[in-house]
Amino acid sequence: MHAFASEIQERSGQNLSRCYQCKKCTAGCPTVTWFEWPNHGVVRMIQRGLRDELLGSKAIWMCVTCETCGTRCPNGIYLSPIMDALRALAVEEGRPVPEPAVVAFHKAFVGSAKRFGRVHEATMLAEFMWKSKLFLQKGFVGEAVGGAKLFAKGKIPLLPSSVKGKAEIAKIFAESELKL
Amino acid sequence: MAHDKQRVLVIGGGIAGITAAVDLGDAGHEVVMVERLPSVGGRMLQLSETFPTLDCAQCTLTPRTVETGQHPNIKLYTYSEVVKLEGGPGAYTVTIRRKKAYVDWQKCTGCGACQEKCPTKVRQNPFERGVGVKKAIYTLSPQAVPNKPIIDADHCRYLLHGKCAVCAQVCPVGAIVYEQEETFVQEEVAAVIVATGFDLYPMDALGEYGYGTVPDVIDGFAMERLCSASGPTAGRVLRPSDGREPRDIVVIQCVGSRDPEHHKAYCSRICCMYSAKHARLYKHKLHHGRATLFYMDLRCTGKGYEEFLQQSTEEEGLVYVRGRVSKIFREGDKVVVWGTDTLSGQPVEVEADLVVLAMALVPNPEQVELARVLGIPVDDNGFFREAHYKVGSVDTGCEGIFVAGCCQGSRDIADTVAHASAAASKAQVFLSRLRRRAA
Amino acid sequence: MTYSYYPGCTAHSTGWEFNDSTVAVFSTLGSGLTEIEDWNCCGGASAHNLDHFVGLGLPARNLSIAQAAGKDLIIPCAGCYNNVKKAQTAMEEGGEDAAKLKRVLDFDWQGKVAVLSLVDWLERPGVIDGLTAKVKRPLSNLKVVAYYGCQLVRPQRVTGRSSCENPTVLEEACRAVGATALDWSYKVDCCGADLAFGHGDRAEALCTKLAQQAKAAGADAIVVSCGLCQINLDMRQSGLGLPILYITEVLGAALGVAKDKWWKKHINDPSGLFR
Amino acid sequence: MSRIGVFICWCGSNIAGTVDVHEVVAELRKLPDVVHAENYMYMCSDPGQDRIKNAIQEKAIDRLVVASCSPRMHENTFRKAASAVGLNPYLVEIANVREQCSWVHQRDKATATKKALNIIRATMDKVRRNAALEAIRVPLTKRALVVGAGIAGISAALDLADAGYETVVVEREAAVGGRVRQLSKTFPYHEDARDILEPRIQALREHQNVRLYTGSRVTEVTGYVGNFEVAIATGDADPVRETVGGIVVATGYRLYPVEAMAEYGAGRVPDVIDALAFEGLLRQSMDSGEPVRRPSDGKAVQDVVFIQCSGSRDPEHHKPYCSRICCLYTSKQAALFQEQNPGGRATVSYMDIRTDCKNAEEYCQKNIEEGGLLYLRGRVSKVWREGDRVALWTADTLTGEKLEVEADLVVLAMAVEPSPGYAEVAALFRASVDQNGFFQESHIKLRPVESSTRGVYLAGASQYPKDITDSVAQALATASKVQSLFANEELAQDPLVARVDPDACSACGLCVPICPYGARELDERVRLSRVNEALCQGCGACVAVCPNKACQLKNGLVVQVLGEIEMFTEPDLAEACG
Repeated sequence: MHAFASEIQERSGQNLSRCYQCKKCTAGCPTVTWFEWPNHGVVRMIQRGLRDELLGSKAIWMCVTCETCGTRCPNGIYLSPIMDALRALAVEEGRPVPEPAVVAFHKAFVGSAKRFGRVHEATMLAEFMWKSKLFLQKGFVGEAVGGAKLFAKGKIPLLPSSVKGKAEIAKIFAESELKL
Repeated sequence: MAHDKQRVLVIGGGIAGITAAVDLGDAGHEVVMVERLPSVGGRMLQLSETFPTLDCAQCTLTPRTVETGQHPNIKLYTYSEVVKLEGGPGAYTVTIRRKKAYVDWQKCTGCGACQEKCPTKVRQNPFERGVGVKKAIYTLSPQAVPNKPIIDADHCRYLLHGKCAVCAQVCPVGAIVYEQEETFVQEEVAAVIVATGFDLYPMDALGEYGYGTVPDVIDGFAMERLCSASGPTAGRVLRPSDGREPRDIVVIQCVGSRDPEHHKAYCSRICCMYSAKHARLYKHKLHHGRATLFYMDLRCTGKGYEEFLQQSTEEEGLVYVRGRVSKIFREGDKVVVWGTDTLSGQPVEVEADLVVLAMALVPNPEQVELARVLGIPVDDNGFFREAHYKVGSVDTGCEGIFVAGCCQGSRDIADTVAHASAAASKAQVFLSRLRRRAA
Repeated sequence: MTYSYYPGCTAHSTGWEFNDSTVAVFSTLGSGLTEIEDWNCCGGASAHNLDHFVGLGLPARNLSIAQAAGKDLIIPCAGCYNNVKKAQTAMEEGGEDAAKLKRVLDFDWQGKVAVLSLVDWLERPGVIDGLTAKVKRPLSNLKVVAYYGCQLVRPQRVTGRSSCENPTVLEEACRAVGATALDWSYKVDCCGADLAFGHGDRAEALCTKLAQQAKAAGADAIVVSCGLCQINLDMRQSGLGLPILYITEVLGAALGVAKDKWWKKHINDPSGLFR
Repeated sequence: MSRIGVFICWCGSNIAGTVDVHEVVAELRKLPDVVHAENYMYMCSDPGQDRIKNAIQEKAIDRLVVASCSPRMHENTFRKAASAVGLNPYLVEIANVREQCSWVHQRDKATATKKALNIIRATMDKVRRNAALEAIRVPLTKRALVVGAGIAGISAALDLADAGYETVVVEREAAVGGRVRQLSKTFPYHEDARDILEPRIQALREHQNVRLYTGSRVTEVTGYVGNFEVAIATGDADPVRETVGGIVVATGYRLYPVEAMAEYGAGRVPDVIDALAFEGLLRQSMDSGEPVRRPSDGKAVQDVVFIQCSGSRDPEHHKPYCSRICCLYTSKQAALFQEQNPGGRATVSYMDIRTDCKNAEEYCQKNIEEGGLLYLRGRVSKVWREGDRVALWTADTLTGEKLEVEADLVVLAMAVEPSPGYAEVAALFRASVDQNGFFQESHIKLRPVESSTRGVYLAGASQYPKDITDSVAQALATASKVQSLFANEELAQDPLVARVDPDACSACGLCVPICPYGARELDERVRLSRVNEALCQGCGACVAVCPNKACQLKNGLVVQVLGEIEMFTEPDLAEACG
């Protein structure tokens, strides 16, 4: 087995070598249209050790962890932990990411959880918008209108609430590989 | 009910012929068995281990060959061929040509001295498939039934040049007969079972795979010989070119099969399984070796076969690539394989040390002539044509003549054994009809 | 029966009415909900995307708090539920993850409390019967399809459900309160909520398909049990005007405890369905 | 003192490569009652057997030990060789120094040699106490029982009847013909299944040697090979009792239920059906000359999708195995559909096309090329109802992209599984089944139709999924085995059975219920337990249960077993074996 395949197998706990390329994962994936390679192709590429291609891919950021693939896989392989492992590797290695907005959102979200212990939408979204430069992009207006509607309905409180056990939260982050 | 001894001719002493003969012999019928090689056992004699259990082939086969050799109802003509069949159903006269062994088998005790002392090593012996040597006087295996040697007239120094005669000198019973002539015998039989087996499509038909120029490209039987504990390398997988252990092997399936344009249109049915087996046996012997298999569809349809395949990829780490190989060539001391992975759509190039081609399975070349002698039909591919695809696969349309095993169509050992017993049943039914007709 | 309760970060923001209706329904049924102390964010979909351990560690802390509280834990939000269940599964499967969680959080999972989504809760014996008994306003004019999405049912190893393809308890609950629950084929398909930030158009494509199919099936609303699904479906359905209801809002309406404020939080106004 | 001869086989390098066979011989020669010890490359070969025969005659050997492979391989070979020169075959024992020694200790030759020597010494200890025994002869009933009257059962029964043997056929259904009755036309020549089946059913019904019980079940089987006593419930008040010498089990298969496929609608979508139901639609269409119509509303089908491997090759959720026949019949069904519904489109979802039997590859290719069938490599993830049609998600074979396809009808090529009730049938006939419920053959290669019980043979899909051709071949093979069996006037049975020491037996009766073969009974008159030697299989259950040590196995006496064990409790050997 290729070293990269072993690494992903180890990190994800999924036995990739069971895959016999039946493509049932691809057939059921809601977001595969936006992958460069279909789900079974991702497994194949891991088997073949195509590390750079995968860690720099959009595919790994387009998986929404819906678990449909794994649920139906005849060999019980779940792609979501595999995608998690690929994403984590890409972040750890500081790879340039083709989906900056998605990554920026995840970072803003987790950052908020790290700071307050709970997520505070207003500051989190502000950070996300800033970091993702989303407001410079087409479609921002639509997003902003949606956000504004929520705001108007009192769905986005202004003040964050935070937890007392921040030391424990900090310890969880300290023990991880994650750098925000 | 005491049977009148009704005799059946069984042509071919492979596992199909043996199975049919023992069934018939056990049922009280006399069997005349004709085998073109010096001993019985057929293709199974060449095999190392069998899928899906990886049992040693010789271990399961030898009790059967021994039983055949000792069966009171089975009369063996090995190193012989059927040349004529006269008469009709229920009363055939068969003429059997006994080829020149240059050894008087009546006198020979099978002591093996001649083989040991013979100075001529022959690499071209078809049994060893080019990866091992036999002497110019040889038996097929140490457990051969019957355990009698023959002289390879194409390579014997005495027969070619009139010098040597070492075998004649060392034989303690004076069994070597350089002047031996072929003989013809006739036997009366009531029914015939044809079980002449198969061969592999010749590799020299495949220019793009470089046969003849690349010594480390071998066929499936050569791989069997290399893996076999009783084979020429005592079970070590060594490259024919330089005797080194290969670090990377490539197994290519469907070579000559499923290729209606250039070769054979049909599927050879057994290659998917034996290729997986070859790669696994190789990995068992060389734990750090890499095995890559090129395939089109994985056809593992028998009992336990799918599981065997899954285990091969899951536990044994075989790498399967879906796609045909377009070219194989020698580069330095490597063999380069160019293929495509149709699943990722990318080209794949492997630098291999050894390449095994799973060649198409074909009828023996002699089969067409035998069909003419027996007056039974063959199909476009040279296999015997069955009377009915579904319910008459052992019938030929000629009363009293039945077919069994791979000479009718490609099948694995288990299916061959069942098919052979089926032919034996049909022969027995035919004989009992004859008895009733006579009564 | 009283339960521990994990409201999740959205309880006071985008999921305000989910939280409020959940609390109202439980109290009407005589089941107390005690919010567990000092709970933290479960990490959402983001934590496990970026780091395996953070993705397990954040929900594991909540699991630890719930265990100390000693009662079965209700988690209405499907995302939070799934994360906490994943942490539970990791603890139960043992191995490296469990060992590290044990060490970092100084906690040993003994499996003494159950982690329940509202779907799990409804499947408990007697719950639906309890609902039926307390119905004040049967919702005989309401026609809905139930939508489960991903996180309530998958993966099977985590949720422990016998059927991941055709859960039916939300429909049973709707029928128990007099509503018509229609069959459709999209109940466990994904709404793409994870794509909402960054690729709103893509999430919209998935949600619009769901809303269209719900309408085609003859539904006047989709019933959900997930804060993320609700807001995603409510915001991104290409103006089809299809209300997206929390199951607890439906139940609350039938039990006679609904508040107008619930409906006001929705983008596609559902109040007409309850007149 | 005995005169023991010991022969050590090299088995090529299998044994000699690990065990020092020369040292073993040298050690054995030191033992006082060993009159001959030698080694040879292959003892099972003709010259090897000749060496044994010569030594027996020359040295008056009266006990023989062959140290070689498992007794399952060549015990019979060496017993026959001994018997040929007048040595009682039950004075021959095999010491297994291959499977139990050389193969498992390849890295440690010294240990292997020591262990081989101990195995041989233990076997010698046993053979010293062996008695010369004669085979037990039992009479034979030359009538056969065939269970199941599908194409396999019919084929076996017709051959047996044609060979002149009375054959009892028991079929559970009211009609004979099995699954083939449900088929339309067959691959690869599109022959009508009726044309294959009807003449055979008629022959079966009219055959003077066949006794056919339909709507009936075998409810009880006692006895043993040559003389099975069978009770058949026919629906009449009293069961019919038959005595038969040999039995063919051909109980066939069923399709794994569509209800098990949750993601394919679990049977809730009326236009998602299994392959046998589709055969029925094809049959209707052929008989009426109308196109194939879908079940929900009778509309002529325009688009049909076939999903192969439904429930097969899915170790995680369903069946791990390949069902073998689906690739073949799906190609046929798609081709027949296009014949019946001109202009209709057929799509096949597959993983590997496994058309591996004779002419099947050519047939399938022809269907693809000439019929324009669309084969998509990829498993379908989900099937659901979309308006009045059926929709599904699959993947495209060439681009690897996901695809949503709509169809009027979806046909699931469901996995083949054993007929319901297989477990009861297995228990009745003492035939073991594998983990999937298929009957277990006694050797996967060389004994594919023999069950684990002598005299009970296996035919057709109850052993493993197979097409008509292979089912018939296997059925005829069982007929051959039964004919070989029936050629004997009486059956010889191993005499290695239990016996009772009358002085020790207290007639407590514990051995009666423990015996799995019903071979024990209490003779109340003389207050002794008896052994029915024809039934006893020498399993030793009675030996273990007997509180008085009155039950003993012939040539397997307690003292012999203990003697063998003692050899292995020597401290140095126990250590070596770790």
